[in-house]
Amino acid sequence: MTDATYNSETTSALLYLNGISVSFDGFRALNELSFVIEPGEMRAIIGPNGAGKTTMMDVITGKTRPDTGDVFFEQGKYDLSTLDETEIATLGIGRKFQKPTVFEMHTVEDNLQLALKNDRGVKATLFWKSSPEQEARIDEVLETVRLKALRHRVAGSLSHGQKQWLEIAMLLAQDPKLLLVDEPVAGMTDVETMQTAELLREINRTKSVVVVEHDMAFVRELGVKVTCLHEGSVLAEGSIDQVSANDRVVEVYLGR
Amino acid sequence: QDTIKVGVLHSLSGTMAISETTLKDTVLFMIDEQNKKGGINGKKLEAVVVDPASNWPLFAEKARELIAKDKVAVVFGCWTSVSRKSVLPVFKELNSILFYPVQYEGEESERNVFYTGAAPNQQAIPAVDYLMSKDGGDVKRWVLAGTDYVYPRTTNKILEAYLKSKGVAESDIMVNYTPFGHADWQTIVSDIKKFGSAGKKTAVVSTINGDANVPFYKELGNQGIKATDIPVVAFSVGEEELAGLDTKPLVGHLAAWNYFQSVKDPANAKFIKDWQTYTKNPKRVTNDPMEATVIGFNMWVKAVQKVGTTDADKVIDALPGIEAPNLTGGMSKMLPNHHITKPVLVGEIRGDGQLDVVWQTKGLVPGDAWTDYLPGSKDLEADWVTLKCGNYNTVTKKCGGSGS
Amino acid sequence: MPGVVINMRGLFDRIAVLILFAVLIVVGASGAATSALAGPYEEALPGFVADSFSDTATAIDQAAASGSALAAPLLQALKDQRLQFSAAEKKVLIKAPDGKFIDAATGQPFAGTVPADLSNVRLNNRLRNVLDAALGSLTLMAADPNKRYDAAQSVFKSRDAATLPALEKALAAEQNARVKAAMMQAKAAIAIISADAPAADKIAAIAVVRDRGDQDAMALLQTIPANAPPDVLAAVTEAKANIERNLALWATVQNLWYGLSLGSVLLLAAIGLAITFGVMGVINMAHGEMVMLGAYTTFVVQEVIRTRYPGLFDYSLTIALPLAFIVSGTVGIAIERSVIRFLYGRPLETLLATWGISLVLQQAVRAAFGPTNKEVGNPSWMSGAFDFGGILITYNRLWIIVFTGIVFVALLGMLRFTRLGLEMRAVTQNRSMAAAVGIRTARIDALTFGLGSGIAGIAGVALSQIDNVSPNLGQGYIIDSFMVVVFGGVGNLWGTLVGALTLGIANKFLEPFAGAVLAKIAILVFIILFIQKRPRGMFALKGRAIEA
Amino acid sequence: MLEVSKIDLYYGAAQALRGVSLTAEPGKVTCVLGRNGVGKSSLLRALVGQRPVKNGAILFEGKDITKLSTVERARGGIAYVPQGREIFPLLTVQENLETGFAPLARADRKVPDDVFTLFPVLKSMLGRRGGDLSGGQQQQLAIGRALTMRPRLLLLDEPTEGIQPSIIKDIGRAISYLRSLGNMAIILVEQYLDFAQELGDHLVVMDRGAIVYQSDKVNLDEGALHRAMAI
Amino acid sequence: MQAHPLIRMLDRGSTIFLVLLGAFAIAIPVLNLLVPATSSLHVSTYLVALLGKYICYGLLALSIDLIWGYVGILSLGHGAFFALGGYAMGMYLMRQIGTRGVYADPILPDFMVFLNWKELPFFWYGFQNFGYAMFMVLFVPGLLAFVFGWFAFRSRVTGVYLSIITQALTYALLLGFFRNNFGFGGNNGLTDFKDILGFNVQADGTRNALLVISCLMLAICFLICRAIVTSKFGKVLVAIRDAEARTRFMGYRVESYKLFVFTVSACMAGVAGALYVPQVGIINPSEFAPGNSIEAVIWVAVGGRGTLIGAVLGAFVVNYTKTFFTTGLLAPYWLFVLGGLFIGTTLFLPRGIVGTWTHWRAGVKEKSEARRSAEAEDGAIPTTGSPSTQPGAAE
Ligand SMILES: Nc1ncnc2c1ncn2[C@@H]1O[C@H](COP(=O)(O)OP(=O)(O)OP(=O)(O)O)[C@@H](O)[C@H]1O
Ligand SMILES: Nc1ncnc2c1ncn2[C@@H]1O[C@H](COP(=O)(O)OP(=O)(O)OP(=O)(O)O)[C@@H](O)[C@H]1O
Ligand SMILES: NC(N)=O
Ligand SMILES: [Mg+2]
Ligand SMILES: [Mg+2]
Repeated sequence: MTDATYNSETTSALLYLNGISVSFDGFRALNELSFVIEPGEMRAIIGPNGAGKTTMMDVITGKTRPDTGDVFFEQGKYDLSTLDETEIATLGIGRKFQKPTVFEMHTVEDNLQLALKNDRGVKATLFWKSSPEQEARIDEVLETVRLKALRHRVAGSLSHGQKQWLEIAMLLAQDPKLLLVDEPVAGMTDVETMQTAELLREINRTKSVVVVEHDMAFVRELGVKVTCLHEGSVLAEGSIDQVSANDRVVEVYLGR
Repeated sequence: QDTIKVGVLHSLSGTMAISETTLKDTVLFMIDEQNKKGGINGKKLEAVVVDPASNWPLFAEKARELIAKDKVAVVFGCWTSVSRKSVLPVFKELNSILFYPVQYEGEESERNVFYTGAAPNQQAIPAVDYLMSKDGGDVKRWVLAGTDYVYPRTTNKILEAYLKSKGVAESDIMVNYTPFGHADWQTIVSDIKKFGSAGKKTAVVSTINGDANVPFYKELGNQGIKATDIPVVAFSVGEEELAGLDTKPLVGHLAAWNYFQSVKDPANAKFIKDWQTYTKNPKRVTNDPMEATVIGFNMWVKAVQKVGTTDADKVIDALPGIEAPNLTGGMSKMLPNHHITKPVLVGEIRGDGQLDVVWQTKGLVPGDAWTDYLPGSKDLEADWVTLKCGNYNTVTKKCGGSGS
Repeated sequence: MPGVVINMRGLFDRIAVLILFAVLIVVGASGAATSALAGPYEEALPGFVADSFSDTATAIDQAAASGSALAAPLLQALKDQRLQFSAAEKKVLIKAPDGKFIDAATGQPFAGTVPADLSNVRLNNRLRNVLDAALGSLTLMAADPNKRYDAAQSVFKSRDAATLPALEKALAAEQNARVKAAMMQAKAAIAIISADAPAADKIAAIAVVRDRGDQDAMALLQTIPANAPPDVLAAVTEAKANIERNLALWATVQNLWYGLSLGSVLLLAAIGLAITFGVMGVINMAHGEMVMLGAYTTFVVQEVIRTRYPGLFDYSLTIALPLAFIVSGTVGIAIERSVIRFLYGRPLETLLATWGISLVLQQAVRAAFGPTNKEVGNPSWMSGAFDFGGILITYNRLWIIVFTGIVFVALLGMLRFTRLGLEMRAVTQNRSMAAAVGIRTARIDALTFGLGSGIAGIAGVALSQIDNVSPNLGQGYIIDSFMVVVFGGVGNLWGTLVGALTLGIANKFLEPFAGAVLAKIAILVFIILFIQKRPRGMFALKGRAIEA
Repeated sequence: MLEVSKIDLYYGAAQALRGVSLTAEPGKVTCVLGRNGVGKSSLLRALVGQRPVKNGAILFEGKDITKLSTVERARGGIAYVPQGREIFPLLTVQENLETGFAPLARADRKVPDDVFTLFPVLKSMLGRRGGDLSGGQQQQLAIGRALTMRPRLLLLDEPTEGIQPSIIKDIGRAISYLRSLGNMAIILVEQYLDFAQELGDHLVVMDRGAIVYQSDKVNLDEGALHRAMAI
Repeated sequence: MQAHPLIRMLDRGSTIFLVLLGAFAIAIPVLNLLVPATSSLHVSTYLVALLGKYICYGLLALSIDLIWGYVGILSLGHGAFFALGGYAMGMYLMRQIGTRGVYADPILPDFMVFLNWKELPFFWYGFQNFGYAMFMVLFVPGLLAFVFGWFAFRSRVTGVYLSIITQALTYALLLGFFRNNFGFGGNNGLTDFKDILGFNVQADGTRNALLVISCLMLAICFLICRAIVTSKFGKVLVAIRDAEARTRFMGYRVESYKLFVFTVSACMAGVAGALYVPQVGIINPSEFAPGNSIEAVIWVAVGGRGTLIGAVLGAFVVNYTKTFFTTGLLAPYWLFVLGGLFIGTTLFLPRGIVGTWTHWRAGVKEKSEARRSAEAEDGAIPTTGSPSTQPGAAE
């Protein structure tokens, strides 16, 4: 599935996955997957369990090396498949994991402090001093995710959902160019789900977002282009209505 | 103060406990015997036992504790050379007395230390002489196998020089070192076998230490290297080590010491009996470092009796010239160099774990602190009586080593 | 030198000896001896009561030369240290294996009272050599082919020309191919060193020796002087090259074998740790002490057998194995129940606690058994060695390899295919969830730790056969065991297997030229570098599963 | 069948459950709803015994199980599908399912066919390590494992989290099916209101560690429910 | 909300610790040198030497706690850095002996003379210079740690794998230094020192000075550690300890962080070793023994991992126990005591002495706050306290 219209020199895409294949012990989790995210775009990714959505994020963030294919970032400036996690993160790609992962021994506040956009070098952190703007930013983020009351709680003692929120907050504090959000509303109430959609749309004003979700109401609420993955490649792409009308999508994913 | 305190500085735990615990028991036994005789100069002896735990800096700490805190009159202790080196500065600083009962590499004579174990000329060189003799098998080719540390290294250096002086070619000497506790001897034993099948009578001189011996001999036995083919003469294997072995396959291999339990002598028989009674173990064996401890202890007792005090300086000055019976029928004497005279015996391993004397020196051999076979030491002499120096240079006529 | 004495004997004498010896074999088996010839044999006997090595040497030669039928049993008794003498009564007695005494002078059971000062006629190595040579020529026609083989080998070594006639006669009568070959080689050896043998004979002999192809053959060829005839020298050169090639080949096989053997020891020592550390995640510093307990169990079993049931000695290991498993296993369970179980989820604390346990166990054993080595013997089936092509295979190593293999397969099977194995793995992967599906986690934890400890215990049984049994035994294996488990990849039994064998073989290939110390250092450096390449060991588990 | 009366649960000094009382009946589904961090999971942990309760009692089939260990409760017929799935990562799918045999007699040790009918993916992945499965697949495996135990009380903590819509429907059908068997009591913790309303015979809403609203499905007051949820 | 760095560094515990350490450093020399030996207040030179040794152990423990407690790097080979620092100092002290050695060779140390060495190996050059030797005390351990860490952390060797290769490292060094050919005196090591900077190493004054310097170094290193762990850098370290991968995804270059602290820690261990050698009078390869490194880790665990003060305290407690019980009647049984101490600590003081204390204090505070907030009726769960299931840091 090589697409002639794109190559690393001419693409205007923010993120360009080109013919990515990943297999584990012979099992193909991603199969010649290609797709494009334009600058400023928000994209929803859906697809059956095991379709390869998380693996795709792993590839983008450098956790998993693709067997074949390239991942270009920022109009082809960087080939992510040759960079490591830290370099990729430094380029401005932030991620929320499917299983919430926060720094359990740190307080909520410290989690955010670590996430704040700052110089991440050894020297900088050794001699770092907090500034009022940064304090304000932390307050703001905490406000957004409604964790203000838990500011000094140790993150390990949060409930599952609270950790989800904290992770979203960390992503916000990190202020990346591209956000990869894996199942943000899992375990949230309907009201919260809608609030999250609202939040993401808000973020999308300035940043690009890739969001993976199974909650169709949420995806619909986002109102963005939807890609449905299946068995490691794109099965359908388009508006939520188009995609959910697709027979194959209904068959393998939505069910009748 | 109505007792005389005696420090016992032997490891009771860690790797060296295996050898040193017996020496602690020996000192306690000697103290017990002495107290039965009424102590010394009317005072009872009291042991102060510490456990330096096979940890060399701990030896120094414990030595200091014994001397400074417990105010012992004398210390019996140490096995490895490094432990002795570690406590040396302490004994010098606090001016106390150490009796060191183990065969060692020599190259040392300190005012505060009395060496009752063998110097290389009291063990290694006579053993090699024996092997080169008709009775010893007319050995022409030599394997010097040892654990990789100072005592074997030095002993082997001396032996190499000695053998070469006797016309042995470089190619007829094989030197091999193994780490402490080496357990897999397959390759080395097979190499020895190979080296020994070059058509010349070959022998192994083993300075392999403690723990490594059992697997070494087991492998030797299993690979069928018999004493008649390639005899092994060991300097660190005695009755105590053999007690952990089935010696039947090893019959005829040799050890060179200054004492064997099997030596037929009334003094020895009595000693063994008393020792076994004391330890309540009729099978408890005796060995060479024990004998060295006994001799040292008796010499110290005599010296204290002679000067009537335990004052270190007086006792140190009194010791040279003191004689005490060894357990093989002779009378050992403390020499001005703080080493003693000893007979050298070569024994063959028997099926019952004892050793049979097959050869011995005519008289007693005086211990030589500085070997005659190494260039750095051949001009050195130790004499604490007239020269008052442990490293007098006979060429420059100065105390304080060779200079250069 | 024995050869000189025998040399001077007439041919007749020697044949007479052989005939008489043959008779002896037939008759002597029943214990009855033919009456002695008066003369040299009797004259030899006083030499044994002098308690002097040189007198004994002369006496041996005289006895061997005497032609008396009593000579062979006498010499055999001397060799077995059953020949005793009384200096006071000037008597030489043979102590029969059943403890009865035989008068050496008559060969008849000794009737009088046994003298009080009886002691063994002492030997030294020179005498043993003399004795071997004498006995060698006397046993070339023994009924037992192994004896004849040994006799031929001893002639090969002594290369004593005087044996030649006996050898030729024995050769003519020999049926057994192996013995025959050995005798041919012995004959060739004599021909090679003989000064007057014709060149053609020598060349033929060199060919025979070449085919023997071992170190001894090489040694023999070394003795041929450089001034030998050119065609002989050419044959020697060719033979030497041939043997060298052969030896080089076998040297590789030997290294492999040694490596395999060392590897299996490492594996055996590590395999219990692969359970307690690899599977359970307990940094088990007391693992070595579990091995030690197994070794001490073997010692105790052998002590009991030695004092009570000496006949069972060959079964001592078979008895010790289950007992060691139980002893170490029980101690393991006790440790798990009393300490480790409070530490799940805090793996690093287990380091602290098990280190403490290891100190306590070591000192407890030291207090109970004393600090010195304990003697653990090899049963007969684990002693000695046999030749396999150009290498020597010792039985104890062979059995340890076999045994290790069995333990490994059994353990693997148990973990893979039994319910207990499944529950063990489940519990160690997620203790609280295992409880939630109804697995009795406490029991499984105890059993798992007990199993790992028990296996360490049986490793101790095997290690007691090649190493010290002392309180320090465990310390010698703990570091290597951790290296093996980690190098292979924690949590993977196959990794432990391959890791142990790799390290064993690598070590043995390095040792011959680097020496034991540097080889060991090289292996450690290799492990450090290897872990850089594969940060989770050789058989690393991959994928998300491990991060979960 | 299950009667929970006035239980309190603490994490250290922090109280997570405050006097919670609840019942569950065979053939009925009790749905527990509530925002993040209100104590839903804590309630289930108390029921399976992973966390001790400070006050109150739990009666299961007439027996007081408050003091029993997790193992004993599991063996007594309580199965648990935890939030976060908690599958055994290094065991294969097959083996993960087999861990559920623990409470069963030897003769019953077979994975029920229902499991594969409900979750066909599992059948095709029997040899794969559980930890390698995708999130949703793991969720299915966790439910399958619980069903293998043939429980009489099934506790499900947000089982639809991370699951594709068609399988959520399947799970819904599965729960209905299990309910229809009539011998199993089910407690379902859920955030997904539609799903809960569809399945729950009895609905419970929690807030700050206490139950703030409960009602049978038949007399459910939607308004009150939403209000309770939105506090 | 952020306090001044200095205030963060010097919380109450740290201040108390430093004050005590200072008092100790003043009191001991005074009581040794100025109080007459007959007074019951007199501190014997034996005790001075002993305490000096403990301080060095305390510093070693501190260096281990920095990496183990805060980054989760369990080094089972830290004794190697300690020993290397010790050897560097030992080499200086050897060169100071000059012609006072038994062979009176002005250049060659005794062990070289009697093994027939003809000239000084190149790596011994310069060690007669104190400044150079002190540089090497930091440089050698630091360089080794840097090179080792550079490879290991880049290759992402973590957890037990890292622990075991550090053990392999120290074990390999042990074997190497054992070898006489290595040029460091083989098994006997370096000993029989005479002077340090012209002062007799055995003089009481020198001993006291060394004790004071050791205390000073401990204080300085303690402050460095505190500065590191209370900075944002320290928070990154803890983040790495708890979720290394996550930290990477956040853009932190984990290996640089680890490398930095690992090297700093190795240098501290080197300093500890360098101060230790003149006080005990010998350095030999047994300091590289893996068991020593494990034991040092155990001091930290006993005192309380991740508390810094605890590490120092643990070193004191364990070593004092050892000193106390290896003498007299109990000598054959002291291992039972020590083993029992280790087992008892894990069971009854699971966070170590200091850790358990602070946890208990926090618990008390949390409870009272919980009560207060419950009374205030907000129902919100109190703000301090840690999760009840500890994540398994560093594996
Ligand atoms: N390390 C691995 N080893 C083996 N199989 C793997 C591995 N990682 C992922 N897989 C398989 O790859 C497939 C894709 O997994 P992935 O997690 O990307 O799915 P997903 O689309 O995120 O699913 P979900 O919606 O359930 O989270 C799955 O079938 C999974 O089992
Ligand atoms: N291990 C723990 N230690 C301390 N506090 C905890 C722990 N687990 C949960 N809590 C706290 O207890 C409260 C209830 O948590 P619980 O997990 O029961 O919530 P929940 O209702 O299941 O939430 P969610 O919908 O997010 O899963 C929360 O405030 C949480 O922060
Ligand atoms: N002196 C010895 N044997 O180390
Ligand atoms: Mg996913
Ligand atoms: Mg929950």
